[in-house]
Amino acid sequence: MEDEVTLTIPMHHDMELEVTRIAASVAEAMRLDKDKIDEIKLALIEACLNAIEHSKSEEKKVHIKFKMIGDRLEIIIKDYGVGFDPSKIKEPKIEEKIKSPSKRGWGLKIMRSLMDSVVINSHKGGTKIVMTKRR
Amino acid sequence: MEDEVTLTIPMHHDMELEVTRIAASVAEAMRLDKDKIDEIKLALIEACLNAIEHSKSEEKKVHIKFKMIGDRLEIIIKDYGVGFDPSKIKEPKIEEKIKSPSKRGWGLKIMRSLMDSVVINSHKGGTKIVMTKRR
Amino acid sequence: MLEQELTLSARKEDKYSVITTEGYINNPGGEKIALACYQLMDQGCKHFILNFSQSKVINSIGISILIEIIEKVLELKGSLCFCGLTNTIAKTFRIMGLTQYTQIFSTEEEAIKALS
Amino acid sequence: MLEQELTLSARKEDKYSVITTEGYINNPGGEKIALACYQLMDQGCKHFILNFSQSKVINSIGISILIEIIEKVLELKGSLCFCGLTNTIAKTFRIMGLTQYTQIFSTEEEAIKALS
Ligand SMILES: Nc1ncnc2c1ncn2[C@@H]1O[C@H](COP(=O)(O)OP(=O)(O)O)[C@@H](O)[C@H]1O
Ligand SMILES: Nc1ncnc2c1ncn2[C@@H]1O[C@H](COP(=O)(O)OP(=O)(O)O)[C@@H](O)[C@H]1O
Repeated sequence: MEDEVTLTIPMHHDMELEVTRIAASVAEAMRLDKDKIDEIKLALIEACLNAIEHSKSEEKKVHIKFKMIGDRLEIIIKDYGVGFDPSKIKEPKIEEKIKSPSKRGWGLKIMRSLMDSVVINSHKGGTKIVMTKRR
Repeated sequence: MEDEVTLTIPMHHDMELEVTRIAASVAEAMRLDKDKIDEIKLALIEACLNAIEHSKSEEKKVHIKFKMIGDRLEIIIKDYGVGFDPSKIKEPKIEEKIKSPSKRGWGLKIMRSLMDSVVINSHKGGTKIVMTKRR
Repeated sequence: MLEQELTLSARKEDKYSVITTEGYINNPGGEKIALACYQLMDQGCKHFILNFSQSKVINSIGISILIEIIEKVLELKGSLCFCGLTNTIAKTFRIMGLTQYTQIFSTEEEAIKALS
Repeated sequence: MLEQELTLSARKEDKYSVITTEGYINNPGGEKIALACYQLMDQGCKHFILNFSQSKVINSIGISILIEIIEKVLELKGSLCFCGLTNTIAKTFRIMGLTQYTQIFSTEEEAIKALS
């Protein structure tokens, strides 16, 4: 059985929480355990926040698709913004951040650590992130 | 401020509950009170169930849009199914239903009673229902 | 959602039975309630209290099954009442006219008192 | 969501202060925590227990404000520890390396015991 739920939200802060509710409810239907659901929620918050904060999308929307593929949940987060080059993003180190004036830059690391896989596809027309988590 | 959240769900029973979660969270953000949120949820369940049960849509999807327009929440439920003629639907009466073999036929009445307004637009290409509720 | 699947417990007293549900009163949920009622009717029960305090969500398919149960109860010259309804479910039952045939009480205690 | 907006309460003891939050630790949530900590620092407090048992959701912006607080606490040669974290928040703090500078306790009691 393959099932899809899609969701489009305006780019406002705290809209990322709406997305986590749908995520939780899809993941519960797939019988993922509580901790995995929490991990998905946090990874998804980060992906949405990045679209909201960095994409400069003119339509000001984030598009999210949840695909239930057997025991695997695939989540696609898309914006039609300016894009970025993930290979240029430096891995954050706490030893440096604690002394640096900018403490930010953890979103991608959190996503990658909490999900089973994260694939980023970004170019001038926008950014697409595909994240997966198995039951 | 006008804000939109859109959601597409596969036509499965119980998917209507996913929709009510997003509805609740949008309505909470708009500070509608608990009873109004419950009323919206039930009306929305009925609209989604109708699309799932009656539309015979080939794409097997229900499209829902939440529009937050000031203190008014507008919800649009759309399917690309066979459509129906709302003027041909008889108002259900409990006195008749209690003796009749078919007890069904309450969905539209419930929607109309619980929401501030319900507009049905249906033709051979599908059905679009616009429901509103004010804070 | 799986977590919402209806479960119920039935308690048969001398004069009445109480059915307490938890979860979504949809098609399968309604069928479970009907089955429980019909089994109690077979055991001679005529008066039913449906306690929905743990069922916050219902749909019109579930309600139409409740109407079926009401029909059967009326045939037996019994009675059926509800308690623990959310405001919205109570309002919906009133709009539909279910209150012509059934009573709505706030609590199970009040329902029992009315039946005793 | 409005209902998620962070609220907090602070309790100053002789040796340490406890800040208990409720709600989303996002940008404004993190700023509220920082403000509370800095006010306590002005009153001479150096040791902080952040009780997040009522905060189930966090984001990386909120966490980066926590790192700011940790930096200030280290400058004061004080300490900061967390308690009541969800498994996922604890895991995230570990992944980020926050545990090099702070300790994580299950409960507030354990945190207090470790500070006394
Ligand atoms: N959707 C996006 N659109 C444009 N740029 C992005 C997007 N997501 C991430 N980025 C870029 O990648 C950087 C690192 O993101 P992240 O690790 O989440 O940390 P932070 O958001 O705190 O900067 C961002 O600062 C931004 O430059
Ligand atoms: N989205 C839809 N597509 C096609 N037909 C519909 C749709 N919604 C409602 N209908 C028609 O309207 C009738 C009445 O609907 P309703 O009042 O919800 O009661 P019920 O669903 O129990 O029949 C349905 O039986 C169906 O024929």
